Amino acid sequence: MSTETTERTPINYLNATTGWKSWLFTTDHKRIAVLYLISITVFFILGGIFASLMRLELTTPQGDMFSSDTYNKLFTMHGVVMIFFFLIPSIPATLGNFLIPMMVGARDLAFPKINLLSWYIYIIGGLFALGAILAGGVDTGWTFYTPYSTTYSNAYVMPAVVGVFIAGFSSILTGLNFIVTVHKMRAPGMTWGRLPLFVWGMYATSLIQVLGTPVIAITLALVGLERVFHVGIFDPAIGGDPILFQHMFWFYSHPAVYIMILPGMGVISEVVGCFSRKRPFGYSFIAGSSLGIAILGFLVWGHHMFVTGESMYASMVFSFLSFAVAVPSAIKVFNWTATMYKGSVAFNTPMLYAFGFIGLFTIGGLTGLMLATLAVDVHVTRTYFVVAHFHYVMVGGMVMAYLGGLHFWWPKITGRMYPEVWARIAAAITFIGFNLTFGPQFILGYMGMVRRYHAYAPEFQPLNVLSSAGASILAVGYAIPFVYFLWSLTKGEKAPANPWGAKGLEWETASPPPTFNFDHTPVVNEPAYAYAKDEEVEVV
Amino acid sequence: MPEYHLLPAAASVSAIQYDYLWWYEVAVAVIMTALIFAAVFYFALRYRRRSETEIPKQIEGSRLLEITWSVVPFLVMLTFFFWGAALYFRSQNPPPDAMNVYVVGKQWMWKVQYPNGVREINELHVPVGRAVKLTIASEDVIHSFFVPAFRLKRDAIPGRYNTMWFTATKPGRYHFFCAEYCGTEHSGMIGWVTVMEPKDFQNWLVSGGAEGSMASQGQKLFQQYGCSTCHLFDEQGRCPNLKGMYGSRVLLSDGRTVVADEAYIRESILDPNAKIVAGFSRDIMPTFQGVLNEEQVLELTEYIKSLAETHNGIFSDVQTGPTAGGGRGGSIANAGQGSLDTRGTSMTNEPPRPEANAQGQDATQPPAALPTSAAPGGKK
Amino acid sequence: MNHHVLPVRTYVLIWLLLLIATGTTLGVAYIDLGPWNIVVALAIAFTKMSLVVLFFMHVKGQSSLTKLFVVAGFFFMAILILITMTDYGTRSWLPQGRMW
Amino acid sequence: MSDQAVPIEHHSPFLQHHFDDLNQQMDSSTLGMWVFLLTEIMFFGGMFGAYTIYRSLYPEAFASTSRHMIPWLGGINTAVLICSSLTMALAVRSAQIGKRNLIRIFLILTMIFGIAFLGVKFTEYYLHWQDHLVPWAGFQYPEAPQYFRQAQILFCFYFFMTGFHAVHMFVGLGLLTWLLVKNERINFGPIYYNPVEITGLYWHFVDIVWIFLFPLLYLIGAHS
Repeated sequence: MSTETTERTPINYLNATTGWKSWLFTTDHKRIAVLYLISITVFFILGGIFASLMRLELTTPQGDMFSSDTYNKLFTMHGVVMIFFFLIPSIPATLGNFLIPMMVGARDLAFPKINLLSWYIYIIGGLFALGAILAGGVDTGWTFYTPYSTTYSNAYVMPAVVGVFIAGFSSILTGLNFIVTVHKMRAPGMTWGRLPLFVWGMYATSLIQVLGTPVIAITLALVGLERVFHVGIFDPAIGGDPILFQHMFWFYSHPAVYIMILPGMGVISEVVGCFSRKRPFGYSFIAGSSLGIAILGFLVWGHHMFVTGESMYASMVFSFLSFAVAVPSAIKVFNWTATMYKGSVAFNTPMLYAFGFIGLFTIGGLTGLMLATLAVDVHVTRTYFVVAHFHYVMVGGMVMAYLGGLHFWWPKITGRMYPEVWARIAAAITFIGFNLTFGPQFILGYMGMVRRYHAYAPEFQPLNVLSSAGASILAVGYAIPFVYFLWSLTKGEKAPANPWGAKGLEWETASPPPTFNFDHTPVVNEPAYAYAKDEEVEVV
Repeated sequence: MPEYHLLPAAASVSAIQYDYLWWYEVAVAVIMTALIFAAVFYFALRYRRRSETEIPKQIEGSRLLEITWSVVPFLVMLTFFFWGAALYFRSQNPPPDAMNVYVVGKQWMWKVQYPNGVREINELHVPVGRAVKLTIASEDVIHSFFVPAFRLKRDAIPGRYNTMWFTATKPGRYHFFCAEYCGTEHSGMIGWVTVMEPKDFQNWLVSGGAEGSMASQGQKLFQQYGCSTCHLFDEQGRCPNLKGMYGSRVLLSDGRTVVADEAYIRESILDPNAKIVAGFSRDIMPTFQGVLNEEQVLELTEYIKSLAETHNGIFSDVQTGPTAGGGRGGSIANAGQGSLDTRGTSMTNEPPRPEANAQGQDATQPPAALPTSAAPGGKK
Repeated sequence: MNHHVLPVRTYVLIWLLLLIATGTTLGVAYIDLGPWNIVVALAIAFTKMSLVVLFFMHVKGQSSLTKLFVVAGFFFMAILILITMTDYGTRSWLPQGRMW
Repeated sequence: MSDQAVPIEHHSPFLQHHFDDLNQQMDSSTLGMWVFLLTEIMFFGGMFGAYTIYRSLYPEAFASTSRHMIPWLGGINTAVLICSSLTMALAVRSAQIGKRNLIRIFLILTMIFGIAFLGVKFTEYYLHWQDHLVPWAGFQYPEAPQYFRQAQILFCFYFFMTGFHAVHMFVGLGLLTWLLVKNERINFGPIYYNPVEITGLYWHFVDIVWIFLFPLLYLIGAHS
């Protein structure tokens, strides 16, 4: 990093100490965030390669490129890597780690050593997952449904299950750290009502991580034990119920969707406010809806099981509650839109990603309503409709927000500006490529194309070719930022402390920040997002 | 080569009903998306930054607006909920005169059996205009029976029955798929539903080369396994009289009442002590868990059902009680067809029907090796 | 902050109560109360847990935040168990005609 | 809470650099442990939930396993754990008032009770193994063959739940050893005792888990 200019660069967290030990044994939340950033990028590329290979195979209806066994392993490892090793840690472990202490005005997270430990746990879990991949792969699907995963699969299920189990504790410890930090480490004057909306989103996320992850841990532990001992509580041969596994699995894995999306919503709240130069419309409703999503999100998992033979009365309850959880998400979308009303809207790259997020998340959310509708779900569940739906939320929503947030705080993290023109081009390419990739999959799903199919009926080919073509555009859209971010580390323009004119404590310290974030403990004496003086705020 | 349609054929009553709901939801979604996109574009352009120093007037928010855009979408969503739930409820509730077909999924084929004994693999023939009830089971992992043209799917879960019903409306051939990932050849676990005119269907069914109806196969098993020594028909034996039992309400020894449906019969075969009929003692009947495979249980079930019938004929399985087993799987208490024990048991003695082999999965599984040690104690 | 030190007497008293409750659990288990056996056993277990949480773990006298987290734990565990039970509890309900 | 600006205390050797004062540090570590216990509740909650469902499905099969449990051993173990909780609580109290010798005595007593518990537990495992009640090691159930299958589910629960509990006991013993060493180097006292306090929280939680496991696993069908 920019060590050649140490004479003129003030001491910051990047150049305060040098050598690999100063990174691998650091307890600085900012350096740990950078470690996470590098490792999740590796996993993102890995998962992306699996996805590209799948899209390549699906250009023809015959399974002619890979054997069906290889294809099954590809989609499983794509899912496992992307969900457990990219999406779950993405924003929390990088931007969250980097920003939360600064946003609340603290010198570090409450437990810096535990923070470092969680990175090592994540890496160990990741190594197990990589081991499973290198040994020959897993073919259970990321959902590890029993009895296939416990009894029938001949693949390397154990290392993958152990890897996910271990990585779960990294997620738990990160969430624990954030909760305690937000409760106990806020700077003087930083009341709950003055917290940035990103912190609210992260706090809600952390609650889910802490409450949900242990359940997937024990569930996967039980699967692992059943696989080792050839007998266990999900085994139909002794009266066990495979559906119970699904209940326990989705008790975590549905809220896990909100682990993935809530931080993204937090980023968008920051970005939209900054580039409209306005306090986000309905601050308290955006903040409250994050908590609402976190709690209601725990009540809806059964909507993944409408066709399994779950009791129809339970299904109706789950369907109803699923509609209820859509309300807080809708509130956020409306509030972001309303924030721009009478604002001062600038079209910087983070804002372009935010536009993309709002549009794609709206589509992802509305198709989610169709999946929550009992009768419609019966037809479209387990088809490409579902694939398209959750990619609109996860990739169209979460990855867009992640990239937007990365651009937004890149000057703060590295002290360098990214090239604006290239970044805008990349954002546009990503948006187009994304819609081309996943838009056709909605239609494919309604036509009846089942997911996880290695070969498919020929009538589905044209839309699959379109989708694969879109995927290659999307890959270009992701490759461009990768290149210019690396380029900007040395060649990028030096960033000022607050390049966007944004509000928030993280913008009041240098870019990059000093090791302990602030030279003096900040004292907060104005509301959040005070772009104008108090008396100029209009209450509608 | 197939024609390219952007929509699947709608070939059942429910498919048409579902499509109405679907298009309603699509319309709402398109309108909502258009509104959001329009607002974002309009605000972004209309209020674009004109000078680097401008500070717009700040707006705190509006409680009225927040309540409006929470409540109104929720009311719209309630219409989704009630409409969808009503259709779903109906799909779980087969009419009493539905024709029964049994579908068993195993890695990686669908085995279909009709009450008169006709069997096919990866093929399903049904008549137009008549309600058909599929009873779906699995011999190994979870599968899912999915017919896009009927807009229906239902999982095949090891250890229990699920049901699904439909009334086909248009003759033709439609794909069905396995929709739950089930292992290596998951994408090959597909087949065809052939919807036929009732007359053609009758001809097809009679010429199906059945080796005896399911019920008669079940009757043989009933003798072979010695069930008939205790379950007497004319006098009271050591075990309940099964004549007329199917579909009736049965009083249990613990005071509960259950409807004797397929799930109950299955449970009683595999786990006899689970629900003891009032007046009989436990531990008399051995379990047939691991002794009978999934199809044999179905045949016995069909036989016991036939004992309740009032008239004869191919489709005489009129249910006398309330719509038994409708829409729910067997309770998990009857879980138990041992996926471990029965792996490899299959219809190996059944050559696939010529037209049934279209999708390629031939039945080359190892021959059935029925473990008999799993029925400890008890006498038959 | 609580640097409040409880007297040894309190700890010993709680300890005695816990031992008595354990004996009661064991004794009651041998009396046939039908479905009430499990209810009584769990009621005693909850009482014991409350004693441990309130006194040994010092939640009595802690901030309401700690109490909130304790309650949240049991709340979400109850959600996990009870909502899953709604599936198992209603699987055998027969549909009765048309709903709407 | 940090509602007013607090000058950084540089004098306390126990204060970590990123905290403002010892109160904040203590509050944070206590809250952190409670949040961790929240995850532990959900971890065991998953198993308790699955247990509840199977028990409601197979009440008689579950009850039939009672004849193989040894309630008085379980009862003794419960009492042993309660005693260890008392000594742990007293160790925390000794730390609060800064009595190093008392801390040492009570920590050692706690560990002795903990080891005794594990000894009894593994004796029980050995007896079950001799009785062929381990589902993955030649399970036999001749007394009630009709429950041969479903009884295995209960024994799976029995070994998994008590096994995970025993793992937690081992972790607790490790923490106590660490405290014992720390106690010789550091003066625990009114100003700084949170390591003892949060280890105590953990130990009591493990005790609570057992308080539920005992009636749920040992006493299902004792009355019949």
